[in-house]
Amino acid sequence: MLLFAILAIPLAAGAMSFAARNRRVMEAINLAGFTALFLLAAALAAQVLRAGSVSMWNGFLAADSLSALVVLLTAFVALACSVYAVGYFREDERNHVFEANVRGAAAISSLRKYYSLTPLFVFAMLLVALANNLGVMWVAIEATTLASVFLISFYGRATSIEAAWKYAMIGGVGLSMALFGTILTYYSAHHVLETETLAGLNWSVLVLNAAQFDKTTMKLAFILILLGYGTKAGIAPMHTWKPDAYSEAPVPVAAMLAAAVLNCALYGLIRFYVLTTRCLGPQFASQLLIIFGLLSVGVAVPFVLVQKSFRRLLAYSSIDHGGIMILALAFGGALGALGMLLHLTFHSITKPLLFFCAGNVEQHLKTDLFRRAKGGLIHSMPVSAPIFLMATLAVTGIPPFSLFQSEFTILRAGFGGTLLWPPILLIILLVVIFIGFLVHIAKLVLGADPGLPPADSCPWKKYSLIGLASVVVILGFWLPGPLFELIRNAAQVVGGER
Amino acid sequence: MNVILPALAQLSLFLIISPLVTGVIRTMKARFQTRRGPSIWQPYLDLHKLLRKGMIIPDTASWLFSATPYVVFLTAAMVSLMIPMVATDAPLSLFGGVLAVVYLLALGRFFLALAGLDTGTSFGGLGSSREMTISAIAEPAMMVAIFTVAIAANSTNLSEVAKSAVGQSWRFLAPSQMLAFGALFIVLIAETGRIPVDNPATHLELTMIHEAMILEYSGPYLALIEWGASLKQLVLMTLLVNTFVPFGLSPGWNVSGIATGLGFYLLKLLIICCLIVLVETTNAKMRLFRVPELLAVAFILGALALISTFLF
Amino acid sequence: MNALAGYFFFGGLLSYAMGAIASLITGRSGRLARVLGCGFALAGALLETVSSWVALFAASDAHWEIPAGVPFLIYSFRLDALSAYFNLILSLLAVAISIYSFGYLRPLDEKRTVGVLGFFYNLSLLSLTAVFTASNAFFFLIAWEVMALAAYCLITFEHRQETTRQAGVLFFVMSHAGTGCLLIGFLLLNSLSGSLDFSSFAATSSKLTGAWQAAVFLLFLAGFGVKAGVIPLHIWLPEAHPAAPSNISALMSGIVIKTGIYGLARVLFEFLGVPPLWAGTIVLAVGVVSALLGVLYALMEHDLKRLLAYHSIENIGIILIGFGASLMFITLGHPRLAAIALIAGLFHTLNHAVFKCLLFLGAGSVLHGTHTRNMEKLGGLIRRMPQTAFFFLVGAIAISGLPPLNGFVSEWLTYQALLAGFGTTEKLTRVLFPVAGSLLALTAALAATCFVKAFGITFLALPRSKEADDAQECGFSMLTGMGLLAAVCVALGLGATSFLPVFDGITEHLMGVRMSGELVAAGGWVLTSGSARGGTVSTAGIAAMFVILSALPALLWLLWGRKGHRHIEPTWDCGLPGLTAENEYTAFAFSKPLRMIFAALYQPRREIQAEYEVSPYYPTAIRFDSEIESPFEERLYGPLQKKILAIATRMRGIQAGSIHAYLAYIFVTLIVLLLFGVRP
Amino acid sequence: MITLMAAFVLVLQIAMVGQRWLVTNIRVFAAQSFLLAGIANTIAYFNHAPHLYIAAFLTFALKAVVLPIVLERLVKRVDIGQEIAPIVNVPLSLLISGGLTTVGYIVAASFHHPEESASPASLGRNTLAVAVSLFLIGFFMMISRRKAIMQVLALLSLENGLFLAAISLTYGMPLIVELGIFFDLLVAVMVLGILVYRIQETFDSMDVTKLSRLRG
Repeated sequence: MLLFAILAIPLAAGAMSFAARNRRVMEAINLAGFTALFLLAAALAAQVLRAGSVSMWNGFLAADSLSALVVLLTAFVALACSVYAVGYFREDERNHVFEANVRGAAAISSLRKYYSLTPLFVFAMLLVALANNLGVMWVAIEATTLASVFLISFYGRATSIEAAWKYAMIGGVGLSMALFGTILTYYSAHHVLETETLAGLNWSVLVLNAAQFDKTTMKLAFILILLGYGTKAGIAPMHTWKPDAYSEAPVPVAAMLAAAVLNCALYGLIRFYVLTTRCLGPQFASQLLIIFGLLSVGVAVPFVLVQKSFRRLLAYSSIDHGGIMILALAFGGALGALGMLLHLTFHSITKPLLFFCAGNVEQHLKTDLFRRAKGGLIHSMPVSAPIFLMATLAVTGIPPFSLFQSEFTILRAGFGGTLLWPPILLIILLVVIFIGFLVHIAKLVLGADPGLPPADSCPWKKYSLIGLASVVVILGFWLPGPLFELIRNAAQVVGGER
Repeated sequence: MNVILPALAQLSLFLIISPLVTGVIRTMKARFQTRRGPSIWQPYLDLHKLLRKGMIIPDTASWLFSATPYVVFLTAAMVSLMIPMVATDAPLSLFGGVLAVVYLLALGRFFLALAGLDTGTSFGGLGSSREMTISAIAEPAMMVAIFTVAIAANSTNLSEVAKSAVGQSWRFLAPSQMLAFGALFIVLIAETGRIPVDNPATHLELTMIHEAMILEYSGPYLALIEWGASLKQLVLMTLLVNTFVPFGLSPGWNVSGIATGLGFYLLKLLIICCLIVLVETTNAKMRLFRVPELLAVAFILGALALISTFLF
Repeated sequence: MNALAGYFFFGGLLSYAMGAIASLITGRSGRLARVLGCGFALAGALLETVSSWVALFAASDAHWEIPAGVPFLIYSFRLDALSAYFNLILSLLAVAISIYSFGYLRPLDEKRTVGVLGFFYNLSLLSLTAVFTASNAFFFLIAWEVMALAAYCLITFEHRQETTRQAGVLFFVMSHAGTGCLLIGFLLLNSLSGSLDFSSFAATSSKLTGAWQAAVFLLFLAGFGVKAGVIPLHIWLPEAHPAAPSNISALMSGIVIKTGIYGLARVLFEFLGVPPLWAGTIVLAVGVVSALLGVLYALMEHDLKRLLAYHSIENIGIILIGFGASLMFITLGHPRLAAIALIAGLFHTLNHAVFKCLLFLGAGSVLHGTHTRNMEKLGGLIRRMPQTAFFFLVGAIAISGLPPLNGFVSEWLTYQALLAGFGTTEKLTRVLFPVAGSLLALTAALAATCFVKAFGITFLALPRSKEADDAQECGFSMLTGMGLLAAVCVALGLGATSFLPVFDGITEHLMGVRMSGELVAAGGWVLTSGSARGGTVSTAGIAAMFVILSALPALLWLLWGRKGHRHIEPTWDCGLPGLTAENEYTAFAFSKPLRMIFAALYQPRREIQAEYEVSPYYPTAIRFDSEIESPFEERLYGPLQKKILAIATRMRGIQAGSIHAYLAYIFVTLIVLLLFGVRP
Repeated sequence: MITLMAAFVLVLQIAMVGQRWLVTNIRVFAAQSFLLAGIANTIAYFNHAPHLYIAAFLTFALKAVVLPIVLERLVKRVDIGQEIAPIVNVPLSLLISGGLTTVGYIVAASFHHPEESASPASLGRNTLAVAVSLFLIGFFMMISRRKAIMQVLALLSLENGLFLAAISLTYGMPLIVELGIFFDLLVAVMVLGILVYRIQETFDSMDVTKLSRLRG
């Protein structure tokens, strides 16, 4: 029932705001919907902590602690974004952005597009986490792409259409690879299960007999899945759509792409990873993952060092974090899995903050290019600018912020393994990435007063920022016990112990 | 009690002999240059005259200007109690060995240089700049030489050094000792501001070093500084003679020992003076920027001395 | 005993924390924020002083473990002798700086930023304490980075100047690179010992051998070396320390760079097992090079604070000479000598902390009074700011290693250790010790030269600018802060012998010997080099002799000087009337001889432009400027940075905007992996 | 017979690579989809897999009828029947698709099983090879063609490959999944269609190589 409610709420919210006629109503609907959703997600997490796992419709929907975690994070991000979005789009409307771009279109229609598509988008993501059936999960992930294409082309600029096209095309190809992988998995299970019913693709069923699956097929399947869901997660070299999409989409959407969709894609990957390790042992998967992980972190480096737009900078940061999580998966072991999920959690809480700051700055400067900005934002933006710097440090893994803890855990797992060079290389790359970020953002935030008019007036934008920032700071010193419990259980799922 | 008497004795000896040495050197130099030159007692007369006169304090100077003469004089006097002169055990050897000697002299120099700057005249600045530079360059050479000695005696305590030297009188013929002696002699020349490094007799601005710093001094202050300078010179010479050729150092403070010790001591001083005069008269003053080369030579000698202790 | 130390320790931490929060909250009213920030810091510092003093002489280590609300993190503090010693240094300085800051920050009252400053000041004190007392690698790293973060924010406090921002970024970048090394090092140790606890590292140190030992040694040397500012990892230091507000510069130069020294002491002597001989040699060499180059570059500076910053590099070098010698002695099996060398290094750490802090505070007062750091614009301050001048002079004498102040004592111990080192081996390596000693002597002499310049040009003679002319003596609290440190300089100098027992705990823990008994002779009057025969010195005695001997000039007065009286007259200056500031020797001129002597190092470039109407011999205006090369920036880091950026720019071609290319990447990857997947 | 039809499908795919007329390409695609539906039917008939009939019908309805019509109307709408110059010229692309086919066979060759004789694998092996080649060639077409709409078409033919793989290996996926996939496909085509239209009206061209403003 809970599961159903979780899925139903966003759908309803979407439909309602599609029907709604004025902005305030839509805002209200979204806020209410996502607040309710977050509460339900928390309830689900609690229930999963108690009962171990929840399922309905004889296992069509099922939530173990891993899915519960992903649902919780998705709901959290969605909530944060919906709060921020209110202020963000009002600002846009004040600047007459919509009229400028979409010819003849009124602001309200653009807003309706956002407020009705976002819930669908969220719905799809939740379905990813809750679908027990790998096929359905694929369908859901494909749905996230479809729901978000128009959110990316939201502003209707030439560039945003370009971004949307690349997103759709690359995403489409990637997902068809994922589908191929799914088919092969089904096939390799087929001989074992001898069933043609839905259960043949139910993860909970598959994971039990993964050991007898056909090895070669499973190899191919995992390769295809890795490439497929890797594309969705933006793992190099399938990452190319990310900077474009992130820099063109409206900030709340970009934040959701970076913080929530990434989780869903990795979630899909994890499910198959577990099957693969059960079938082939950890060796095969981890050698692939190490390559792709290091590649992703490495590919981010030059673009972080030499970058002209801070929106794109953020995109590369999330490519780099995707890589880190992939590496964590590769390092394996209980510690690696735990590190990965900690990183997943902390990342999807910290990243939106960074995006919101970037959004405020962009709306303030009317550009996202470094060379157009004169620096010294701290004078005109006494709230956003310092938090921007703080979020940058947080996201580059500087203590006391929480991402350092997860990265440290991951590195410990890495040094626990047989190969020492990947973690060492990872450390070096991370240092360089930090340098790039610090140089760019410090130049933006600090400096003499360029004499811009004061910003940071809009309470929605301001307080969503402050609230999220305080969450980030608190996480650095205190991770709530139940949440850690949930993460630990989820890590056992990843580690294949549950 | 057994410290105070020797201390007084040695201090007074130093105070009395030091101007004499200056006088002797001047006179000898004159003779070498076939001039008659002043009498060897001239320095005493100078001091007497200066002490009697009143003095003029530049209005640009601060209290440092007045403090410096005391510091210079006192450091020199104190150092003179730390090195064996006529007897192997110096009265205050416990208060500081050769390192203390070097650093106390450095303290005096530090204040002198400050005083040079204090008056605000360009000569003062010029003098202190050059003085500090040259002494800085001289430092490593001096240290290497001293280390050679200290290592041979494995102690930095000068009395110990002297004792061990007395123990084996002919050690100064060892190559390491010879080299070290050479190094220290060059340093002595540089530190006491003698030709070819500096010319104590000149007030020709371009070549002045030590004199330039004290241009503004007059009367008793000047006397203190001059006396301090000659004390320092004597101290360094004593260091040289007593650590390398410790002949006649009396083992303890008894009258007979002191007498013979003093005799030997004066003899050795005379020889050193001759050496210095020889150098001064046979060389011309160097350009300032040639001096480092000379001191580099000294450093090399010292380093060789070290390595030779390793070889032989 | 430990409980007592604990109360004071956590009381101090709490006070720091409250100071941070309080000054952040009350940021709106500058005055309140300033008073609260400095007040809490002062209180905390006092508490910490007591606790570390108690812990220094405690029978057993005080050890507390507080579970943190974060996975794998335990706030585990261990107040063993070494930690307590460094914490003592920290809190000592913190007391002085906090008092000083009351007055120094007053001009900021109108601005709201003072609250931010107070926050980060207290935060850095907090993190520094944590760094010195953490006994768990994870916690240590967090404290380490928080400290760097706070330091960054403090350095960039006056971020309106471009140079300040760059300095801050440079600092943070270098520091983070260093942290990377530490991270690798600690994780290597962790994978060897299976735990992140320091005690387990120490326990398994014997297992650390061969390549691993070498790797760990080099990683930590680099990682901590960056923070300590050893050459060639020093480039951030002369930029960052002057950029910060002066009280912060004092903190940075006084104690923040000492965290590197602490780390080295911890790792080299506790976790590294028996180091190879080359390790000690490297440390010794690094020390000598840092000391010499540090002072040589200091000599060329005319910016008072930059000059002081370079001297920090020099003194770190002197400290490392002691450490290096100590390491070599351990390898050669002479624990007593090792202990002496270590004591020399640690004692110099304290001494440098004190007098460098004093000097920076003095520079701060000068800046406060004249609003310039350029020595060429200063002068004559000894009349306008007499107390400041006196305190600065004390600091200058101390840092020049002149008796009877504290700098002399630690340098003397270093010499003794080096001399004794000659006897420890028959190999040619033994020549290293005296050579190092002589270079140390050169360093010390050059340092004296440099401070003759620094003090003489800044404080003596005539003011060279209007700012200097109408300078004002600074307020009571600032003078108190400086006076306190000056007093400590004197006390540590004269009372060195009675301070030595402090090191017993440390040397016993690291080398298993207690040295204070052997280092002190003649009823506590005399400091020896381990044996009374080896060499002795008595700063107290020297001071006493000064007093006694001053009877001598008095005597002369009685004999001669009564008739003579003193007149104050215009300066004679070889008869040239009307001495003006233009006649004065400048800082630039003062260092000219050395610039020419070491031209090979400095590569001085000069250009002279003379404008004249009649003939070149009657110029109407002359423009002269000269600069020296900074080799590490120009030869090493600059090209490196250019190279990296060039490569990065070239690699950006990956993302050229063509969707076909993007699809092709995926396609190729797919084919390759498929073939890789089906290979038999 | 299935193998034969599969071979035809492959031939059609390669024909698509060779074909440069947009409208013809769409028709070829329709024919290909029609054949696929046929294959699905036969498999359903021989192996008594009733749910495959539905899949077959959907394929026919969607891919062979609806989508071609939609696409053709789109083409009419933005009237670009004219030549499209591929990035890789035709002979070379044919060569490459030949190579890709061999890759397909190599991949399929790895699917050995003890129950070699059993029907699914035996028809699996060959058709799987075709499926993989379809997939790869479709992918390659996306890379080699300039026109947005051709990329869409390529994507669809690539999906065809997947469908073939699914039915030949496992008699298709479970029904719900199958339905979901088709639904997604439909939506995808709609979305892409709209995007193509937007591209056309924003850039006054279908040439996606013009879409290269976002760099770095």
